[in-house]
Amino acid sequence: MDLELRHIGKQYKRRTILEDISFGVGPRELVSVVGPSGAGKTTLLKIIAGLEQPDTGQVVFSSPPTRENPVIIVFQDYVLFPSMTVRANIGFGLRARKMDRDLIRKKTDQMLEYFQLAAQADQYPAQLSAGQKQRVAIARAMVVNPAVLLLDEPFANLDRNLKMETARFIRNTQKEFGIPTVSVTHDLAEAFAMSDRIGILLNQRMEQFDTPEQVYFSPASRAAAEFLGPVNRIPAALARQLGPDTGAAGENPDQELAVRPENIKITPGSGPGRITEKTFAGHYFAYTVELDTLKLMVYCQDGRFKTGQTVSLKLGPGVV
Amino acid sequence: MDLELRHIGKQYKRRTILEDISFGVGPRELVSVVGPSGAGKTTLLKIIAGLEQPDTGQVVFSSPPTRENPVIIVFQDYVLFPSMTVRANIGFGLRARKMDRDLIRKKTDQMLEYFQLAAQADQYPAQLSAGQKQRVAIARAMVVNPAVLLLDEPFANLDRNLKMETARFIRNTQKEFGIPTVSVTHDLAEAFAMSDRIGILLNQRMEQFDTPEQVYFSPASRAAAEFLGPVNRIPAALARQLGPDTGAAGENPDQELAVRPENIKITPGSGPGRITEKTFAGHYFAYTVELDTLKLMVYCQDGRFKTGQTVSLKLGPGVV
Amino acid sequence: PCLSADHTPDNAPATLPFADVAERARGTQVRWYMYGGWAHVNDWVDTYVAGEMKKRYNINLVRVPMDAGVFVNKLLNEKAAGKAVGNIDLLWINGENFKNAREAGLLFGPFADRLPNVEKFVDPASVSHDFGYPVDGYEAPYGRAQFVFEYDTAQAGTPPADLAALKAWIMENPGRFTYPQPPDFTGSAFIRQVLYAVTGGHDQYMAGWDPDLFAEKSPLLWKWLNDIEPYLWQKGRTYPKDSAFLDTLFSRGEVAFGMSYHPSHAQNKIIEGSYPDTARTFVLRDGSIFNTHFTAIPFNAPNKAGAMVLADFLISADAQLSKYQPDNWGDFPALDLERLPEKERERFRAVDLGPATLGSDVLGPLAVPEIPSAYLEALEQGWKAHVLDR
Amino acid sequence: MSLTVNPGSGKGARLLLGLSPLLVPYLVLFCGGVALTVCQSLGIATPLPHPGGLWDAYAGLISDPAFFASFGFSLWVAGASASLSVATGAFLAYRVWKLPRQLAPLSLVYKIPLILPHIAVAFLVLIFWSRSGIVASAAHSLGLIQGMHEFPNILYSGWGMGMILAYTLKGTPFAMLLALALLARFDVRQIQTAAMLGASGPRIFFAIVLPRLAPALHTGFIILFLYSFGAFDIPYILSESRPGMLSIHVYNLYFKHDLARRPEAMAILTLMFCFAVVFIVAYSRAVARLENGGRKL
Amino acid sequence: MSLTVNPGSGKGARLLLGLSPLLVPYLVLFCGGVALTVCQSLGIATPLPHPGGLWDAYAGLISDPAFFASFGFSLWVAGASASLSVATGAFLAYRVWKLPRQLAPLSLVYKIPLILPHIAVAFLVLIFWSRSGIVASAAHSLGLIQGMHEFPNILYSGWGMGMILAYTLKGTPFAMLLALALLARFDVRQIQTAAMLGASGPRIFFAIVLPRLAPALHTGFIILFLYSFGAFDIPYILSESRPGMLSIHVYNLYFKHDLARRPEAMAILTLMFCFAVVFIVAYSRAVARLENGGRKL
Ligand SMILES: Nc1ncnc2c1ncn2[C@@H]1O[C@H](COP(=O)(O)OP(=O)(O)OP(=O)(O)O)[C@@H](O)[C@H]1O
Ligand SMILES: Nc1ncnc2c1ncn2[C@@H]1O[C@H](COP(=O)(O)OP(=O)(O)OP(=O)(O)O)[C@@H](O)[C@H]1O
Ligand SMILES: [Mg+2]
Ligand SMILES: [Mg+2]
Repeated sequence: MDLELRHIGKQYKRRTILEDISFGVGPRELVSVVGPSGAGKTTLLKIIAGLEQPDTGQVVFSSPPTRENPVIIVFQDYVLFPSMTVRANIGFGLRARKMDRDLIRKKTDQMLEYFQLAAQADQYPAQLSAGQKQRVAIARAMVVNPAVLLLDEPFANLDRNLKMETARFIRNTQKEFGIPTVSVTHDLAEAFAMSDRIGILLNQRMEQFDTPEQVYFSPASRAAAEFLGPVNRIPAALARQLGPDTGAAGENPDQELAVRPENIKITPGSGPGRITEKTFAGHYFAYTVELDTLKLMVYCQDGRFKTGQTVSLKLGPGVV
Repeated sequence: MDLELRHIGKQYKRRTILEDISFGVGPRELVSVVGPSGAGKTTLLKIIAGLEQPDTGQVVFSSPPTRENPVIIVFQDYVLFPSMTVRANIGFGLRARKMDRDLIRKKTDQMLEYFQLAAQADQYPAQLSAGQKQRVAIARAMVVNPAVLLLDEPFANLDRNLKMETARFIRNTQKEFGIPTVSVTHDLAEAFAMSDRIGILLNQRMEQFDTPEQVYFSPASRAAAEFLGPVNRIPAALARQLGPDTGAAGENPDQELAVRPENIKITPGSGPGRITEKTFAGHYFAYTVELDTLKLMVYCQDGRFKTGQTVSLKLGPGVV
Repeated sequence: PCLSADHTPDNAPATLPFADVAERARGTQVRWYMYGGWAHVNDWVDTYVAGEMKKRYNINLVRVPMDAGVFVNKLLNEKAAGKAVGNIDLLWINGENFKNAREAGLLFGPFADRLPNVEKFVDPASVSHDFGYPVDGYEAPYGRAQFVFEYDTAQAGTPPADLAALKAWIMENPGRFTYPQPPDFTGSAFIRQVLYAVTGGHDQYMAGWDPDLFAEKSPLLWKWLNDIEPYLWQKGRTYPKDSAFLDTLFSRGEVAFGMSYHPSHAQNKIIEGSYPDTARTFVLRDGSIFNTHFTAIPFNAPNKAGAMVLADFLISADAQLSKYQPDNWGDFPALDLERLPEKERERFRAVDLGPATLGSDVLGPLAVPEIPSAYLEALEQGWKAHVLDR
Repeated sequence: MSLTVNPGSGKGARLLLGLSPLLVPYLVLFCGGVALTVCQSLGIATPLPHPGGLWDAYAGLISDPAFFASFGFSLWVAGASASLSVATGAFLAYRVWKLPRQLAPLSLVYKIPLILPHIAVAFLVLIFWSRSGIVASAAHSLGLIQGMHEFPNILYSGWGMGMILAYTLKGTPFAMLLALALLARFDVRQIQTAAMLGASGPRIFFAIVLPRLAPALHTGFIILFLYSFGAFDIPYILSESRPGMLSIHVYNLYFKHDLARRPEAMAILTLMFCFAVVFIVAYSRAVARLENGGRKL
Repeated sequence: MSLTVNPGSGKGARLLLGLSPLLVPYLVLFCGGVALTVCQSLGIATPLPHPGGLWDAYAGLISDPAFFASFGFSLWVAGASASLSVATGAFLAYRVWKLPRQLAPLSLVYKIPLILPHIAVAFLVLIFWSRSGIVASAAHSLGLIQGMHEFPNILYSGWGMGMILAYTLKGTPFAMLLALALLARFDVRQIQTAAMLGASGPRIFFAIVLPRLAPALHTGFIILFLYSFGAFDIPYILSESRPGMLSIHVYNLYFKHDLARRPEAMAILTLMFCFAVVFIVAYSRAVARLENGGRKL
């Protein structure tokens, strides 16, 4: 099973949301779509699921989805059935398939176990925490072996550990059963870690659609680069000065180099930079370093530097 | 204004959710509460807001909240007023205060501008994307200058850039007007970056309540440490071997050292480690390195190493 | 004059000379509550009566259709509520409802004897009792009715001559006969009719309520009714709700016989077009019950003077004659024709009742009086217990 | 510093007090009415002085098997028509709700029957469905039946079919309106999700839509049941003599019989009223147990 | 490869077809009834051959100012009582919904008035609220008023207050039930949020609760309005003679025992029916415009 989007376009009240979106998702492939809030990611998933009609273009499946092999979307706000318990919610798809009772019981129990929901099995959705609801929604979708899986922010309300486990589960299942999967997320780290390809939805268009590393290190445009993380723009002249390791440092002296914060190295020294701000962000520190009139953002795992301290800077190998 | 929680306890149907939770939030202080999904974070916020009654303990305010200076909670699922437009939702609190019409208009326009919602001003909640809803909920709460601000996953559906801007806005407003703020989040990086103090809710209790760096580098317990990120457990003997930079390497040979993945440095070399897995995660790579029988997780900004390659390891300065 | 405040009942008309009463009534409005189920009667009231009242007394007549049982209850509630001035001026009433109203003190009077037309033309003996209950001047006679059966000459041959023949006919023709379910007025009259016939005549009951007599005689009635039940329309599982329903069944030909407490009913229906022209009426040899119907004034009538004038007009020779015309209504006069001047009497004689209505020459000899109302209640209750719920 | 006070205590009492200006005229009226009814059923304050004992009327009723037959029959008619109305109404409401936007104005049609008074519906049923009625005639002229007798005897089957039909016709649009009011805010994605998960049309209706409609349908059922149980407008036209509807019996006692029998009429009314109360309580309890607490929202 | 086919086209038609087995007996009945009424109003198919022209009955009505007076008065009574019922019902429903759990069984009380038939309510209003009624007597014995004249002449004010009171009493619990059905699934956090944002009780009610209840209340209003406009049970007891209710007028003309008597009655009925249709359409349109599309869900 694979699917292909061809020139999808969509408007709401004359405002264009999506324009000429085309991409394909192969079997066993997991594609993440990222983009700013309100970019139309949810709309795109709904179009793939057939819940919204595109104004132009079409969605083509290699074999049409059926009731037994459906396209399943996990909504951003879960859409659990409020009058059913957690167990009944998860088993719903199986009951609809008239599966044997014991088998249903077994399968739902497995899911409950896996998603750490066993204690909540008999609670109603209104009695769940947000993360629990999210897990129920994912479990309910995964249990029926969908033909195509569409995930809308599947990890937004999960803690780090659950997120990793859930991602792994989805990834394994999806690979094993050859389910083309489209996942929409704001969690770039997760997107990079789990996707085969990433699509960046910016300004109504699919700005770039490529492997994670390509997307990160060779962004198609400045906008795409900036969406993925802060970018320092350093004039070529200055860059030459800083960068012994710079690869293809600019031929054109007016050109600017775009450098990601983790590609600048701070070493203790007497200049030319001065640290003006330091923020702790878990497994790294974010330093703002003043360099003449320039303000550079630098991520560094070393926490020894202090605000006010003068430091030397070096450009690392990766330049955007 | 400040607030204090004293020995708060809460049960749902005999299942204990919260037990003996005590902490204080000073004026101008922002406290983040983190914890696994279903830990009771939302419940805790509801108790502070007075929407749930604790079974034991009490919430004490330095001056009781009034209608003019209320405790405001921004719910995880927004709870927008479905029959009002975005503009009306944001202006609701001001209209309730019988503020001058022009002033209301001006203030809501500011908020719409700030949260990039101007284009959606006349849409109804059902016509918004999730991130837009979230921003409306935050704007609606911030515009009334609350006495205490409680945020439940305020950034879950925002992209990186919006998240940073929103966090900055909340932080500035909160500091400027002296609003004690409690924020619940799954985004540890954001929690570390913006909070004055962090509380870790684990197993019904407040496992630790301290500054971000203390929490990250001196976790009160193994569970707390693991919750904040993966931890490599290295026997003291081995650690001594690896660690020229180890600080207080274990006196007791049986002791294990807990080392965070970013505190292990990989250098090209002939051993003793061998890379078995490599994942790209944006501004770093996650390597799994095999060392005898041990599997170590290493985060490293250098992407040059390949799976199968043998490398040397060094422990960095920070040891948990 | 109509009174606006509702706390001062105006009872003066009870004592004033009639001329003064008529003077007071001039230019007022009179609201007459009456059974509204007969279009031709409504028509007659709205055109002839209303017209004459306007012409003669400048009185505005407003006819309000309402079943007697309902307005009695309305008055009961008004009395309970202490409503001293109501909105009903005149009632069309008789029998059980009159008894109920009298016993509950709902009527104004006595006033009937003060009406000139009653004084002059009505035989007091003929209106001293209403279903065995003394009238005492609390109601004024208005018309007279007699129970008749209806049949269609085009369908059935000769109608049964007496009750025994009727029973035989019913059993030979299953599903072709039924009677309205008591306590419907007509259905109730039918079972009284049968009671007289199967228990040896009416005389024995005229002395008033006698429980022993009832206990002794009524089983004969129940037996008779139960005997025919399996042969009735719908196998006797159900009875027509009221006489209008029976009329419909008869007009559609579902049953062979209709019945009515108004001798001219069939003729009216023919004129109206709902009965075939071949419909005729007949009475059984065993006798045919007649009754008088009356008008009465409620205790809280706002315009008692107007009500008295209307009641007086209704029993006048002119009104009775007009009412007697089959095109208008065909209701039999409650006057004693003997007391009328010859000229007037002649006008009554000249009325052509139409082919479907029997003349007084046929009806008169067979007329039997109504039973006292205590029996009536007992019969209706007994019918439910012994026939319906058997 | 001051404590946040839990507002729980005394709240109920205060609320009730706040309600009182609206409730009092109400309660006065209804309690008054009920009191009057009960009194008269005991022979107190009747229009005519009552000779017998206090409980005469009740004793008479309870020893009368016909009373229980009527009671049972009224129950049957009310139960059957209310269930039918609610079921059909819910189903139609769902179908109407699913109609595409362009057809929405068409759905106004279903509101129109509401204006026909009960009695008119009763007449219509009579005119159309009796053996000599319009439907039978139509069937006859279409050659579907040979004669009147072949047409099913709907109105006089002894099962109150005519009344049930009339009440159902009148009750269905009512239940529909109720259900549509709830569906107005129903999230269509619930249905889309269920369909995606493989549920068939009927399963979606029973598992997803019905639970959503449940509160409206229970409410509708109670209203329709009590109405059909107590009203006499439709039975007046369509009831068969045997078994009779309780309401017709009361009507006859009240309007057509001797005033002396007022206590009997009032005793039946009182019993009907008690039954209504018991019914409401029992029904609500049953529903509450079924829905077990937490399902709210 | 195959395309996903958009299911839009022909869907409406298929749905309507699916509905037909349920709709047909319905439509036959109602359309039949309406057709009969219209025909008879034109003097066609009347039991009595009709001598005049087709439009006689209508011409007579339209030239009669009393008809318009009655029409207006009926509108007033129906509008006032329906509005009052809906407003009170919504308010009471909200208060009842807010009652704490322990008091919930108490809220059963409000369902009980539903069983009292309209006609009984009318009698009760008469008994209690006339100048010589129970309330006036009570006020007198409490010394609140000196004599009966001081008691407001509610029932005969010329404004139909008695009828409005009775209809409102009967309509309020109905509107309440409707509103409660919707509130059953209402998220209490909506109210908590509004309160946190500083909204007063009334503002919460008007800005948050009412919009939520709107579909039920509109539905309730339509039902109650049409009922009050067309019914004759309560006016039968409580109407004043001038101006009269239209329904009483029709009743006078036709109600008794036979459906079809007169073109005039049928013409009024036809006009009332047309009005009902126009009213429903206009009202629904107005509401739809007010709620402008997207607010659904
Ligand atoms: N029914 C509608 N009517 C009008 N505009 C709508 C409607 N639904 C969505 N929109 C608009 O379409 C745009 C895209 O919405 P969508 O939900 O697809 O965004 P998204 O990319 O999923 O955002 P988020 O990350 O915040 O969830 C938004 O600007 C939204 O306001
Ligand atoms: N009304 C209720 N009845 C029973 N249990 C409940 C109820 N509400 C919440 N719970 C349970 O209480 C626990 C804590 O819920 P809470 O919403 O506070 O979690 P949370 O920490 O906010 O989780 P998340 O991060 O997923 O939002 C959960 O296990 C949930 O199932
Ligand atoms: Mg979205
Ligand atoms: Mg939560």
